[in-house]
Order: sequence, then structure tokens, then C-alpha cells
Amino acid sequence: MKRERTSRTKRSRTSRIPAGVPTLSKKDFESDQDTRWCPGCGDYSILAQTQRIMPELGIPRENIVFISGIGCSSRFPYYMNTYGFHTIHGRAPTIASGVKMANPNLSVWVITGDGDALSIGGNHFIHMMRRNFDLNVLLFNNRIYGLTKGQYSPTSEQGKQTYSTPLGSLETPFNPISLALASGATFVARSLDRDPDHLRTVIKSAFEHKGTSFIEIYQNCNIYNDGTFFQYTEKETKADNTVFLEHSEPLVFGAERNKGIRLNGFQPEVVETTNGDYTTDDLIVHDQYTEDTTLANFLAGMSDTPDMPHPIGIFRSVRHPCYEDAMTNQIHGAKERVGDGDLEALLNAGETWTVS
Amino acid sequence: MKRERTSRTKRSRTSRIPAGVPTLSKKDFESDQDTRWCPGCGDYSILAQTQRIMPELGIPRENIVFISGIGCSSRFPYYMNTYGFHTIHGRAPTIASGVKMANPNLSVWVITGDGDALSIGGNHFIHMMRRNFDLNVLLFNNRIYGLTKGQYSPTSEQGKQTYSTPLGSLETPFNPISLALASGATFVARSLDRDPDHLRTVIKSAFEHKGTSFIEIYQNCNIYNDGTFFQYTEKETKADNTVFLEHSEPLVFGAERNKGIRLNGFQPEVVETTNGDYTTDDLIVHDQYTEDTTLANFLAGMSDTPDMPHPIGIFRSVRHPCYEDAMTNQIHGAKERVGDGDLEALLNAGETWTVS
Amino acid sequence: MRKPVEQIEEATILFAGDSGDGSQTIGTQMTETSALIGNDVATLPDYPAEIRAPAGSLAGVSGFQLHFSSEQIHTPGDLCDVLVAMNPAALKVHLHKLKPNGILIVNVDNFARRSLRLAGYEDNPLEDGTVAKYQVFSVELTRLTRKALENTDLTTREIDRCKNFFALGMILWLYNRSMEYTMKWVKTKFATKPQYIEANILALRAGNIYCEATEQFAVSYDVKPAAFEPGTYRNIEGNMATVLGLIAASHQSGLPLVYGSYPITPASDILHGLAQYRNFGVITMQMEDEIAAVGVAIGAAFSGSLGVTGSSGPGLALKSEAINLAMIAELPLVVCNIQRAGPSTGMPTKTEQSDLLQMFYGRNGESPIPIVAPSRPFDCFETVYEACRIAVKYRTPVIFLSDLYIGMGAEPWRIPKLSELPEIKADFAGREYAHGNGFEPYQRDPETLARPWAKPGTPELEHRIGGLEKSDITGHVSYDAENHEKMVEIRAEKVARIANEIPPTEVFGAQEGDVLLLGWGGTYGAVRTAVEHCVEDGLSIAHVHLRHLNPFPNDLADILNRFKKVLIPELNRGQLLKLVRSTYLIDAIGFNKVQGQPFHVYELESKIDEILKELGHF
Amino acid sequence: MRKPVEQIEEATILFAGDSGDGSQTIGTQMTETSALIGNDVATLPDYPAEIRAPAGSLAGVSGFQLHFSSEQIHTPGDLCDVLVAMNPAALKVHLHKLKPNGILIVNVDNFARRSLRLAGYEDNPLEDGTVAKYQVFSVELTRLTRKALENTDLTTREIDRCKNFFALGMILWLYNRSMEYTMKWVKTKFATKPQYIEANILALRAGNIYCEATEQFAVSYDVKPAAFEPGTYRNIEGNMATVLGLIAASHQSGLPLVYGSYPITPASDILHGLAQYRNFGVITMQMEDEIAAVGVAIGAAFSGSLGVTGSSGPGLALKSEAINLAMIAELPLVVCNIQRAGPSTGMPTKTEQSDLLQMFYGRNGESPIPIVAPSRPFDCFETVYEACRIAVKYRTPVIFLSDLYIGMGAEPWRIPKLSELPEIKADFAGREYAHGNGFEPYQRDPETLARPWAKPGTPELEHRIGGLEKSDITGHVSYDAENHEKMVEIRAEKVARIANEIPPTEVFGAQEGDVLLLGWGGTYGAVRTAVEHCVEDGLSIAHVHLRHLNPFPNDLADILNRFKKVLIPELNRGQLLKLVRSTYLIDAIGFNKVQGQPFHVYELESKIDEILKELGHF
Ligand SMILES: Cc1ncc(C[n+]2csc(CCOP(=O)(O)OP(=O)(O)O)c2C)c(N)n1
Ligand SMILES: Cc1ncc(C[n+]2csc(CCOP(=O)(O)OP(=O)(O)O)c2C)c(N)n1
Ligand code: SF4
Ligand code: SF4
Ligand SMILES: [Mg+2]
Ligand SMILES: [Mg+2]
Repeated sequence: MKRERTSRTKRSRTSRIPAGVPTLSKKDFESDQDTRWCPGCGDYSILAQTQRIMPELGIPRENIVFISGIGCSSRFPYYMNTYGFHTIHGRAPTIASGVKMANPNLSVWVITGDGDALSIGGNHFIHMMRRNFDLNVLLFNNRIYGLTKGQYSPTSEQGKQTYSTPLGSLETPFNPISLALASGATFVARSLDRDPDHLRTVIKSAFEHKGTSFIEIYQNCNIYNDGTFFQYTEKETKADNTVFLEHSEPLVFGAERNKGIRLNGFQPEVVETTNGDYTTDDLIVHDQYTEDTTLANFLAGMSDTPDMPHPIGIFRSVRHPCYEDAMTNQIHGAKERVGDGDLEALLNAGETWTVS
Repeated sequence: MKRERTSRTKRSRTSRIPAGVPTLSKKDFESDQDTRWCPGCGDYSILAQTQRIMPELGIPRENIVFISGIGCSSRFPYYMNTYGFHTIHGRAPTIASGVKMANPNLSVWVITGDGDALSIGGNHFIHMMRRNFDLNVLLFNNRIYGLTKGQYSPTSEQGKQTYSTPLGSLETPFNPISLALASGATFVARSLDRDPDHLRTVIKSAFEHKGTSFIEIYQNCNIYNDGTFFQYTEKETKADNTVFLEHSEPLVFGAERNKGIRLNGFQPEVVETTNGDYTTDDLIVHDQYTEDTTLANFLAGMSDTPDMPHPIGIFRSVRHPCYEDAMTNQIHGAKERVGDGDLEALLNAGETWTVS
Repeated sequence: MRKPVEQIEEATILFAGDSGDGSQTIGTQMTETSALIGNDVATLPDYPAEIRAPAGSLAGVSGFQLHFSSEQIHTPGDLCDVLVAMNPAALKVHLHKLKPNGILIVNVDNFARRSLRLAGYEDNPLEDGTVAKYQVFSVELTRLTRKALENTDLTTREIDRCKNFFALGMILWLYNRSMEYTMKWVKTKFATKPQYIEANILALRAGNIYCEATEQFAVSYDVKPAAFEPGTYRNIEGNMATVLGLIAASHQSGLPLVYGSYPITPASDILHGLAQYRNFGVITMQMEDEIAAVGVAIGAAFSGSLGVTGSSGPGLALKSEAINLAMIAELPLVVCNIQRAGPSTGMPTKTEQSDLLQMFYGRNGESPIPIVAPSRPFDCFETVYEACRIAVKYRTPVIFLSDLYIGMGAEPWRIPKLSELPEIKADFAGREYAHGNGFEPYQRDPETLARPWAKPGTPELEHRIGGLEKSDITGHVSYDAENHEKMVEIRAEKVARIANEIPPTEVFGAQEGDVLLLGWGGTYGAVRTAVEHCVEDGLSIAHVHLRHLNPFPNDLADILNRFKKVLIPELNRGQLLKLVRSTYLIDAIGFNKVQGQPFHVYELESKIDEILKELGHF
Repeated sequence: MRKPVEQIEEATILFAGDSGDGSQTIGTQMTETSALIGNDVATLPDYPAEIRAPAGSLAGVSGFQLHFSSEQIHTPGDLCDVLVAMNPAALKVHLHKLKPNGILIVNVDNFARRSLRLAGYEDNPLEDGTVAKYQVFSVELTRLTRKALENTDLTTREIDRCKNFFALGMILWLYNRSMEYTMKWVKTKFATKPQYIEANILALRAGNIYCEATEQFAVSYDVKPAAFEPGTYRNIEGNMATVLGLIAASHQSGLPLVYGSYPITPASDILHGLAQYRNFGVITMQMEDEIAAVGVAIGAAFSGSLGVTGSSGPGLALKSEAINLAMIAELPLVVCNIQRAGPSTGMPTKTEQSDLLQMFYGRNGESPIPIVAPSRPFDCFETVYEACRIAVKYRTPVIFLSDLYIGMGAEPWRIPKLSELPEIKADFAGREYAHGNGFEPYQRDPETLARPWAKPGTPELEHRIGGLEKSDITGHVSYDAENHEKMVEIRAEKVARIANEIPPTEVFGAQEGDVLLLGWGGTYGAVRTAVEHCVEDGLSIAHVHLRHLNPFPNDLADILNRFKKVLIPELNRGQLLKLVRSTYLIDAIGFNKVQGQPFHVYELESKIDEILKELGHF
């Protein structure tokens, strides 16, 4: 199959609201259920931004489906006034794939947590990426199991002390961005619960991308892992610890925007752009549309590298064929080649004989 | 936990054969069972090389354990005259981890196939990588399900026609090397069933690496996927389609060894080193011991890139703490801190009262 | 000179050889030829466990057993009249299945010392008395085939591959069958390789002429057509009948079929079969594991398709958590389990019926799920169709519990007219379901207790479902104690009510009396044959074969009580037995075999005799 | 002036409030205080389903029920003598559990309009007659606590967090209990935060003095120590007793413990508990999912450790394929299932017994596995120890089938001496097992039928095992028909023989007669109490509570036959009932409740009455 180069334009089959029909508001996307997260939980913000952006997508409410696994984050569908399915732990990608395959006109959203997606659901996660259904995946990464009351998760830092690891966890954490890229993901991004504007923009880009769109959202669990991402989300430290990715722009960051990332052979380094040694021209320029994954992988690796800022934004956005379209093509192709299925003929196919 | 930089030296706890004890031969590692693979299957070569290298490892036979899942390749343990466990589909990594954790003195080998490791077992595969038990993993990649008679696998090329996909498969295949790297693998290599010398060398390096050592082995299934790797394994085409990785050496390849890989920004390119434009000094120099994964990722990506040779050899080999050692440390630490567990005291801990 | 022809009622032939010897091919040819002239046929292939075990080894023997008759038959036969053994290993593995004085055809060219040793023979069995009690025909199959094909351009290896057709030529002669069907088949099969057409036909003819010309067989046999109900027939394997049943259900209901699966013996053929019918809109998805496979089927069901998943025992274990989700979410889902011999990986190429209780109870909590089981290869069509009908009508997962024996077996099938197929109505909820207090996803149909199927895309019916307990009617998450008990009861009652639709149970043989054999699944053929024999002998014996295992038919209690003894033959250690004993509190007894093999008719007959003796007969 | 003290036998107190209100803390304090003075106690916490539901909401109510007595008791009590409701939501959720004329203490400061609305009250229940039939004590808990702590440096928010200790002070006064234990506890707990020590003690004292000084309660009560068997006691929760039982089994057998798990309510506490004991060499591995969790336990067992895994129903579904592998490989493995209310995700914070048949049958093929179930919190210790003993001795997976009710409940436990613990002998095969024809991994112990446990690292015993059927004695892969049947039978027989070791079944109450209540698992307390009452009333009623569910004790058949009626009370729709009916063919009847709640004693008593009436009594 040939791959197209960019995903700048969306050619989704998801049906749009016809012109003239009154547009919806955030309220229309709020269900009648009480939200049941701890006060102060980062999930609230993600819910609010999702509800706010929905009207802008132009999709009739009935064509939107939210599918989740199990976890605090996975209660999300109950609060959206759309179709929803709160399934079982780790399996949302499979059920969402079935929903999308059966009806490609639906706008399908997968809501998952770091445990749900990367622990029990790790396999479905990576296979979902390589299948490239036109799904939107929001991973609420709070680096902890919230619902089961605070065990370490696959994104918890090594040495994490939790109820299940009183002396510290032993595993190297996963980097969800790297894993998604290695699995062939076509749209990979990261955003923050505490940056509503950025979050909305990224959710919208994810929606507009045709293919599986994956967003890792740094989310604060103020009960079991409070402040795990504060250095990236709070005003005082955010600018120095994050670099916002913009297509075609050099990697500049810092409160004074005087720092940047340069490539030295295969080794990245942080440089000053105002002390004379380097200018922004020496910096790596982001290209989210390139097919080659070397840059995206490199950016992903930054968050595992001490002293490097964490990239926030869209790492990669390329256009590959979607599973559901390829399947639909096979069906159309087969119908054209051998004609619409004729059940009577099928049952009577092969060698038959008649007794009278 | 601090990471050590290289894995050049092995400091394994696996017990060695004491000096003076007669050394073993290949025959000692052959079990009394008839091998039941199709005549001509690539599995035979891998078995033979493994049996040949075993005596060189210096491990008493009783300390060696082969654990497999299900698949043609997974019958392997039956043919090794060591301890063995032919488990269930996809789960060998979990059982092997338990074996190693319970007895770190054993030399534990995981035998798996592309379906076993990357389809049903994908999640255990990636988690095994990040745990970094001192295990050796041989993945027999034949890009097909052999045992179930020829369905496409997660490494089959897109568009593959098989019994289950008469009109062609739809998914982008996994690149096992990329996936292992993204999961934090500390030793990642690729070898060929039809290059016995290379295969033995890599198996030995894997053994010597302390941590999870992963080898993808291109394996021919002459019944259901004959020739899928011939361009990389057969004399006529091998030199032009592969590049053998050697630490500290530039990436040179080709029958005349006049081609090389150069980095152009983040984009790799194949160049001629004899027509005057470039010399071997312009080429990427392999560094298997670097902690940063950008180079290894880039090399991994080459096999997904048309017109690039497939790298064969060791992509990465770095020394990180092993799970079983960290656990053992926790145990020793706890014993030192609070003393050896005293059951009587434990049962009587907390508030107690006595009735007489 | 044409030798005398003897009329016989039936015959059983077993073709056996190395995997590469083509026994399956010639077995199928003989089957089709017999079916086309109107015999009733039943077949059973027996594949080796390994893909391609070492040539000539015992593990590499591949067999195909064919039973054909001028009467109605139900099994591929207990023992054989003819055994074609292409090598010593085939002889070793199958000789015990040949009737005393049966015809044994061997390729004597293959009985060299090395081959004998591979098969574990010290001495040549053709010479040491091993085959003394049979009519032995030692044919130089290899040499004769090479001779017949010496003027072709083929290599010796290619020529040797044709020797199965030489053997087929002999068998066709022996049973007075025309070579026409096979010639036609060869022409289609090798359309692009004309040299093979010629070669195989030459070999076929050579085998035929060899019998005609030499003094090999003293007589040949003739098996007349059987009396079949009027209709159009074809020969069909169970798994293929399952494929057609699913497509038919999709077609008749108008629900697109989405089949999620992960390959596993012996269920893979359903995936392969369905994958060929994209032009019927059939979507097949080979997923990363069994959980993902059932997951896509559940997603598809939620979206308004006919979601189906298929596997075998170990795969079912993995799917159980997700099936439970479909149960509590009350979504239609069809789950095919093609049973094989367990436990664990067990013996994947052997048959068994030992997953019945797993299907009943293998999920946490109270999780009632309807179960239907086909009784014979062609019955897979109707039974899986019934599974779809129940799933759609009652909005519930339904288990279609087939097994390797019927999945891979074949027999003639009277092809139904479309008008004969029961209605499957996918009555999706529409806008009219949205009332004042919004849509109520757990408001039920008063008769079936099915909840509305409101698929995404329907305006005003937006709602949320999931695996947490739900409040009656509103479908909100509920931890309320009474509500939970109520929902548990409703889900049980919904399944129980299916019994009201089950047609009256057919009692074959005595309508009351001494012994009732109560069977299910793939034992049908053997049990029915045994009971037929008993009935012919005037004994007071009956046979009931259950298609519906959950719920049981309403009339079953009454039927069971009409007999002195209830005997439940099963290829397990007594699973239906446990259910019947606890449900009806009768002292039913089991007759069990757990050998990876179907029952032989004689085994059942002697068990019946034993019981009759205990009852004081004889 | 000290008010009059009334001697009573027992009391039940329910502390309830918002999750943040500290009901669990003060409940535990009152429990420990009562246990230490020698009462028998039984408790049941009731956590909300959400981590932290909105403050004041019904979903956020957290409760702790405590029953203490001067007699032996078995349950946390049906109805309560005292309800402490810290807010309107707590009142709404729990009021129906208060006995008529019971003591209701409410924090009246929390009964403002907004809080009432959050709890779904239109009007103030303290004023509209809702609480008319109780002794209501409307205490300004918030204001009084603030007052008592006004001279501390704490913020108002911090002060408000101490009001549970004010309430505790009141309760301690009401039951004439010393504050000493709690003061000691506060000092340890807040060792690093002295300001909290002072504050909590101030609040505690204030509550106590408030009762002493005001005319709140007319009397106070005294519950004398209960008569306990001599010994040293502690209070223990079921899951903690499980933790200790596992460590004890590891210690006594000398087998290192490897516990593989994936968090799930209500099993996670076992993981958390065990993780604290690295100094016992305990290895806990939180794995990526339940399959990996059982996988490491199986690997550890193969390697010669005590492999244990634990989960709840949905996790058990996922583990079933691997458990089956351990079964056919005949490796020791202990599988803990802490049941919760199903099906599917169900109601994760509620109790149920509905996984019994899943544990029996939830695996493909014939897969017999021993099952033991604890009956009460402290019994988890002995029962899980017994599970380990069977696993090691018979080389088989064993299921330890606990439930949320006993896992989270607590009661006093007589701490055993190490010498009282049964022997667990891990007799690994050594070199002497290697004979002429090599090591035979399926050569069995003639008595137990256990195969040798030859762990890697043992010279000369190299061998291969796996999930394919294995040949008797040699352990080679085998597709042989008779061998398969034989192995299936051996595996069943091995489990059946465990019954020979089960001690005689204790029949409580009548030794023969009218009604036998046959129970298992967490219903022990309610059933035993009901039967005790009947026996006191002179009725011919008995109670048998099964620890061993597979196999059943050998003497069970005889016992069942000694009673006119067998009643099987279960928190499911009749699962043991099905097994008993099919095994013993008796018309046992079920008494079932599927509400996520334990039985009340009165429910059982009225069911017994009903049966006695049917039997013609009364
Ligand atoms: C099969 C199964 N195993 C385990 C659980 C218990 N469980 C529920 S949610 C969860 C992890 C939640 O973590 P995460 O996905 O990070 O979500 P969060 O609560 O942090 O949003 C676990 C272990 C379950 N519900 N089902
Ligand atoms: C739970 C389960 N699902 C499915 C199967 C069937 N099965 C056995 S091996 C296999 C795939 C084998 O492919 P691969 O791992 O590539 O091994 P190969 O045979 O090619 O060496 C499958 C699907 C099984 N044994 N168990
Ligand atoms: S536990 Fe953490 S993630 Fe869960 S709702 Fe509370 S704050 Fe949010
Ligand atoms: S099917 Fe393929 S992989 Fe399997 S044994 Fe045969 S050749 Fe080897
Ligand atoms: Mg989380
Ligand atoms: Mg493969």
C-alpha cells in the first residue's frame, strides 16, 4: 500500500453536522451523571477541555463514541453525553477497533490510563498503533494506579515507593511516546492537564488526523502521586523543563527562550543561544510530517534523558492508510470483481447433486 | 539506581563449571527426542548452533533452562538435553522471569516465535525488556505462523496473502528491534539462521551480556513462507542487502565493500566510498555501548526503509541493573536493617493479649 | 475380462500415508465421487500433529477415513474394509482399524529396511505374519507409476507425487466407480500446469487398468445410491457449514458480519473460510490474541453488527473475561468453540467434548449464557444460525459448542432454501425510544426481556454501558443491593425463557421404556447408529440428542422420567451428566471416553447390553 | 457524678461518615480497645466504591461496623445498637441498620441545607420524623471540637479533622472504656507531628468529658471480657491472616515465597502485606497483568520455590489458561481468589461467593484442582497454609477461595505456636532419581500420586515438561489414546486422594435430625450464629461448614444422609448446591442472596423456621 506524506488535511468519513443545523455547546456534551473523581484530580480538566472542544469538531453527538478500560480515568465516558462504553481493564483498544470497523462513520475516542494502556493493555496498545484505525486515544498518565489506591505503574519512575513497593520499584519505566513510535503510530503527541489551551489544540489536531492519534496527557493524581509532573506544568518551572514542539520551528525553550537543543553527531545537547556560541540556526528544527522516525524518536528520548526538557506537542503526524479503509476497499474490490454476495448461489456452490 | 556504562564484562551469578571437570560437547546437549520440524526448516540450524555453543559457555548442563511458548520454534526445549519448559502461547517471558527470580544462578533461555513473542505475547515481551532480568531471548522470526499452518504474523509484510488474508494483510508490521529498544532493552541483536558462525557469535555475546539479551533471528519457514529472507541470507544478494554491525567500525557494506551509510541531518543515505565523493570517514561509526538510543533506533529503522541494507549484528549492549539483583539487594538490605525474618515474632506482632 | 461385481450395502476405506503422500486428496476424490452417485457418506481426516514430521515417521502419518453406503449412515465407520497404506508407518499406525479379512493395499516399494526402521518395525510385517489375517495386495506403486509416466517430462520426484492417483485408480476400479469426476477435478486444479493434468490422469488410468488387467482382485463391489429426502445436496465439512451458517445469518438479518479471531487448531478453518467472502461484506479480523478477537466482535456488536468470535478451549479461557462483559452489557455476540482434547495445550489435533462446564461456568460471578451444540458436520449450519438468532433476539452472548470431530468431518447436506431459514430480526431502537426522561437502555421487552439495541449513530439515544452493575431501566452505575439481585435474576430469567422457543424434543426409538441415551455434540453419529441397531433388534432403547444445552428444553424432565435408565455418553468424564443429575435429580449414569477419539458404535452397544443385563434382560 | 453502668452482653456500633471523616480510624480504635480488654470482636469496613467521591455525597460514605461481646460471636452484627453518622449522607445510607430505639449520634453541625441536598434529603431528617423511633443525640461535633482545640496552632481545616476523636471519646465513655490504648496509638502514629498528638488527645478527652459532664446519656454500658481458650491473641483481618499464613508456609517448608500479582480489589492488600516482608526472603512481583502474575509464580514453582498468585474474579478468568498449564505440568502453585460481587466488573467493593463453579470448571478440558475456602478472617491463616501444604505434597495448583467479607473483616485470633503448624515437606528429587533409563519425571509416589519435583540445578535430572499431554512415567509428548485417558484419570485420582487426609467433619448441633445447614466460606459467622440460636431453642438443627470443597470430605455423604433436609445457604444462586445435588443426588435446597452483602442472622433463622414448618413442626 502506498503511503501519503502528510496528514495536514483530514479526509475522514465521519459524518459532519450539515450546514444550517444549530451548533452545540459544551453543555450538550455533559451527561447527567455526577463526576466521581477526587476533588482536585487532573481528570476534571481533561474532561472539561474535551467537552469544550467537542462542539468545534462539527460531529453530531450521536456519532461520537467514547470507549474506556478500567481506572479512574476510564470513568470518563459516563460523563460525556455521547455514546459510551466503559469496558474491561486494558481492552478498550480492541473494542474501539470493533466499533470503528463496524461503522467507520463514527468518531471513536479511546480513554485510558497508564496502567490500563501500558500495563495490562500494553499489547493491544502497540497493535492498535500499527493497525492505524482512525481512532483518537487519550492516555491519562498519572504514573500511578489511582483506582486500586496507589500502586506503581509502568510509567512510574524507577525506585518509586508505593503500597506494593515499599522499598521502591525495580523496573525502568516505559516512555509511552517511544513505544507508540516504535509500534508505527502515525500521530503522536503529548499535552498537559494544566495547560487547557494546549490540550484543546492537541485534541483538535488529533481529531483532524486521519489514523490512530495518540496523546499522552500528563495528569496529576493529587491523592496518590501529587505533583509528579509539577516541574512541567507549574508556572515557576514549566518554561525551563519543557520545550513546546512547533512544526518547522527550532527547539527553543526556557523562561527567557534563550536555550535550545542542538545535535552533536548522534548526541543531543542543550545550548545557550544568547551567549554568542550558538544561534537558533544551529538548533534542531522540528518536522512533524517527516516519514523517517529518527527525529521523533530522538525527541521522545529527551524525556528519559536527565537535564533535557520534556517535549510537549506533536512529535509525529503522517498519513498512512487506515485499517478500516483498507478493509472497506477489499470489500468493494471483491464485490466489483465477483459481484455482490449471492447467498443462494453460495450455499449451492461446488459439486451438488439433486435427489427427487 | 545508577547505570553502568558497558556490558563488555559479564558478572553473572550463573554458576560455572569448575576447572578440571571434563568439558562437554555438542552431543551432550542433544536430547533423546526426535526433532519434529519439516525437513529444511531453518529451526534446525538454530538448534544446531545453540547446541554447539553451549559447551563453550562453561555452564553445567543442569543449570541451563530453556523456556518456550507455543509454535514450531517453541518445540525447541524438547531437543535440548537441559531443563526445559514448553509452556503456553506467548507466556514464556513470564515463566522464565519466575524461574530466574526464584533461582538467579540458572542460565535461562527464552525461545519464541514472531507470533508467540509479538502477537499474543507482545505485552510480556515489552515488559520483559524493561525489567531486564538476566535472560537470553531467541526470537525465531519467520514472518508467519508455522504451527497453525500459515497465517500472517505481526512481522509479515503488509499485503501478505495467507489463508487468513486471501486479499492481503492490512497492518504495518512490527520491527522487533525497534520495539525492543523502545521498551528499554539493554542488549539487542539480529542474526541469521543461514549464517551459523555469526549466529554462534551473537548467541555467545548475548549470554555474556548481563541483562535481558534479545536476538531476532531471521528464520526460513520453507513450508509456509519460503525465501522471505533470502535476499539477506543467500550468497548472491546478501552482501548488498545487509550491513554487518561491528562496534567502532563504520557502516560499510556491499559485495565490493564500497558502499556505506552516511547521516545527512536526521536523514540517512547510502553513499559510494570509492567514487571520490565520500570516504569511510564520512560514514556513521557504530557504537553499541552508547547509552543514548538515537543511533540504535536509527539502525533499527533501516530495515523498514526501502533501499537500505538490513543491519545484522549487535545494535545495543549496555549495562543496567537486573531485576533479580535489585530484588536480592532489597532482601539483603531488609535483613540487614531489621534482621532475618522471625516467624514467631511476626505472628505475635502488634497489639496482643493473653488469656490464661 | 470384467470380473464379477458384488452388491454390498456399505464400505469403509482408510487412505493413509506420509503427510506428503496425498491421502487427503484421494480420500476427498473418492468421497465426492461416491456422494455424486448418491451414496450417503461420512468422512474423517486424521492429520499429524506436526506440520511436516520426518518423512516415513509414525508422527508424520496422515489418514483419511471414508464410509459410504446405500443406507443412511452417521459415522465414518468403526473398522475398515479397505486400508491403503502408502508406507510402513501408515501400516503400523492404522492396521488395527482393518477388519479381519479386510483388503490391505500397500506400496511395497516403500518397505525397504530404512523405512521399516523409521516405522519401528524390526522385521518386514508383510513377511513375518503380521498381516496374515488380511487380504494383502502388495503393489509396486512407485515403480508402476514411474513406468506409466516414463514418457512425460516430469522429474522423478514429480512423478512419484502422482502415485496416490495410481492408488485412487485402483480403488475406483474396486468399487466400480467412474474416473470422470476426478479427471474433471484434476483439470481445474492444475489448469495452469497442463503437464500435471496429463501425469495425474495417466497415473489414475494406470491404476485402474492395472486392476482390470491383472488378477489382483477377484471381485469388485457396487454400492447403490442411498434413499435421500428430495433436495439438492452437497458434501460439506462441519467448519465450512459453520462458515455458511454465519454468512446466512448475516444475510438474513441484514447485519454485517464481523468475525474476530486468533488462529488455533481446529478453529482456524472458520477464519480462513470466512475471509474468502469479502463480497458478502464479511469482515474478518485476525487479531493479536483471543482477547482482542472477542473485543472487536463486542465492539462490532455495540455498533450494530453481527459480532462473532471463534477459537478452541485455551482461547476460550482467555476470552472469558470479555464474554462476561458482553453478558452484563447484554449485547448480542456469538462465540464459537471448536473443542479439542485438553486440558491445557493437550492434544490439539484430537477431539474431545470436555469444555462443556467451562462454557457454563468459566466466568466470575453469576453469568448465564445460552449454549447450543451441533451434532454432525452439516448440522453446524443450522446450529450456528440458531446461535445467531438467539443472540440477536435476546441480546446475549451465545456459545456455539462444536468440536474437532464434526468440524473436520464431512457428509452430504441437503442445501436449504432461503425461505426455510428462520427469521432473524435486528430491530434496532430508533428515535421513538427517547422519552421524557431520556433513553432507558435497560427498559426491556416484556416477552424476551431483551433490552433495546440502540446503536451509535442513532440520534437521541446516546447512552453509556459497561461492566459495572447497572441500575434496572436507567442503566446508571449502581451498587444498590436489591437492584443487583434483581439484575442477576433478570439475566438468568432471560436465558431461561429461551426454552419456551425450543421445539419439542425428538425421541428416537422407544418413546418410553428401558434405556434412554442422552447425547450432545459430535457423538450423534455413533450413538444414533448404536440405538438404531438396538431398535432393529427390538430393544426398548431411545436416543435424545440435545442441541440446546442452556437452557435445556422444557420437555426434557418428562422425557427423562419415562425411562428406567438414562445413559449419557460423552467424550469427557461426565459433564452433561453432572448437569442432568443436579437439575433433574435422577441417577443418570455416564459412559465416558477421554482418548481424543470418537466413540465406536460397538463400544456403545456393549455398554447398552451391560445396562440391559443389569435391568434383568437377557 | 458518674452515671449508672448497665451490664450488657454485646453491642454493635456503626461509625459512618464521609471518606475523609476518619470513621475507619476510630472504628479500629474502638475494636482494638475492646479486643484488648478481652471482648470477642468482629468488624466489617465498608469503603465507598470511588477513591474520593464528592464530599457529602452518598457515594462517598465510608462505614465501619464493630460487634463486641462477652460471648463468642461470629459476625459483625445484623443491626446496630449505635450509629454514629458524621453527615446526612451517612445517615441516609445506614439508618436502616439501626435497631429500633437504638442510639443515633449525629454531627448536627453538618446538617445544613446544602449537605442535606447532597444526601438527597428534601427536609431535615432530624426534624421531620425520620428518626423518631431512635434515641437521637444531636451533637455539635464540629463546634465542640473547634472549641476544645482553640488554643492549638492548627488551622481550622486541621482541627476539623480531629472531630472523629471527639466522637470516639464519646463512644469510649458510653462503653466505659479506657482512652489509654488510643492515646498510645496517637503518640506512635504522629510521632513526627507532636501538634497532632496533642490535638487528637484534646479532642478525645473533650468528647469523653462532654458525656461525663452533660446529661447526654442516662446510662453507660459495660461489656465484660469473653471466655477465650487460653492463648495469646491479636486482632486480625482476613487478608492479613492470609499474608501470615503464606509466610508461615514458606518458613515451615523452607521454600522461598514468590508472590506474583496484579493489583485488584479486594486482593491488593495481600500484595501490599507481603511486600513488607523482604526480610523473610519474600519476593513479591507486581506484574503487567494477571497472566504474567501467575506466570512468574509457575516459573518459581518449577524452579523450586513456593509460587503463589492472587487476584479476584476477573483476574482469575485471565489466569485460567496458565493455571491449567500448572495442572497438567503438575507443579505446586497456590492461587488466591478473594471473591467480589460479579459478574464482569460487577460491584468491586461488595462481597459475593459466586466464583465457586468458575474455580471448579473454568478451564478447558478435564482439569481437576483442589479448592479450600476459609470461613472467617482468622481462618485465612490455617486455610491458606493448608492450600500450600496440599500444593507442595501433591504437586498441584490449589485454589484458596476467600472473599471480600472475610478478607476485610477482622476478629481476634489465637496465635498458633510454630509447633502446632502441620509439616510441609518439600522433598525435592535428588540425583538418586536418575536410573538406567534416565530420569522419569512422571514416575509417581504410590500413595499421593505426586510426581517428583526435580528443580533445575539438580545434576542428572534434566527433563522437559509442558502443556501437551505427556506419556505416563517418561513424560515424553504423547498423542496416544490410552495414555491420554490414563493421565486424565491419574490427575483426577490424585486430587480425589486428598480426601483421605481430611480430618473428620465437625457437625455442630444435632448429630442427626431435621435440618442440616451446609455452608462454605464467609457465611460461617451468620450461619453458625443462626444455628446456635436454634440449638439453644432445642431444635434439631446442625451446621457443617466445609473448608475442603474439592475434594469433599469422605464422611460428607454419610452426614448428609442423617438429616431430613439439607439447606445450603450461599451468597450466589446456588453453586455448592449444584455440586452437592449432582454428587450425592439428594434434594438439597438453596438459600441464596446475591446483593453484594453478607447474610443477616435473622434471614437464616426465618428460612430455618420455614423449613421446619414444611417438615410439620410448629
Ligand atoms: C482484569 C482486571 N485486573 C485488575 C483490575 C483492577 N484495576 C482496576 S483499574 C487498575 C489500574 C488503574 O490504573 P490506571 O490505568 O493508571 O488508571 P488511573 O486509575 O490511574 O486513572 C487496576 C489494576 C481490574 N479491574 N481488572
Ligand atoms: C492461547 C492460544 N492461542 C492460539 C494458539 C494456536 N497457536 C499455536 S502456535 C501459534 C502461532 C505460531 O507462530 P509463531 O510464534 O510465529 O511460531 P512458528 O510456528 O512460526 O515458529 C498459534 C496461533 C495456542 N496454542 N494457544
Ligand atoms: S485517585 Fe487520583 S486519579 Fe483517581 S480520581 Fe483521585 S486524584 Fe484522580
Ligand atoms: S511449518 Fe515452517 S517453521 Fe514450522 S517446522 Fe515447518 S518449515 Fe519450520
Ligand atoms: Mg494511572
Ligand atoms: Mg513464526
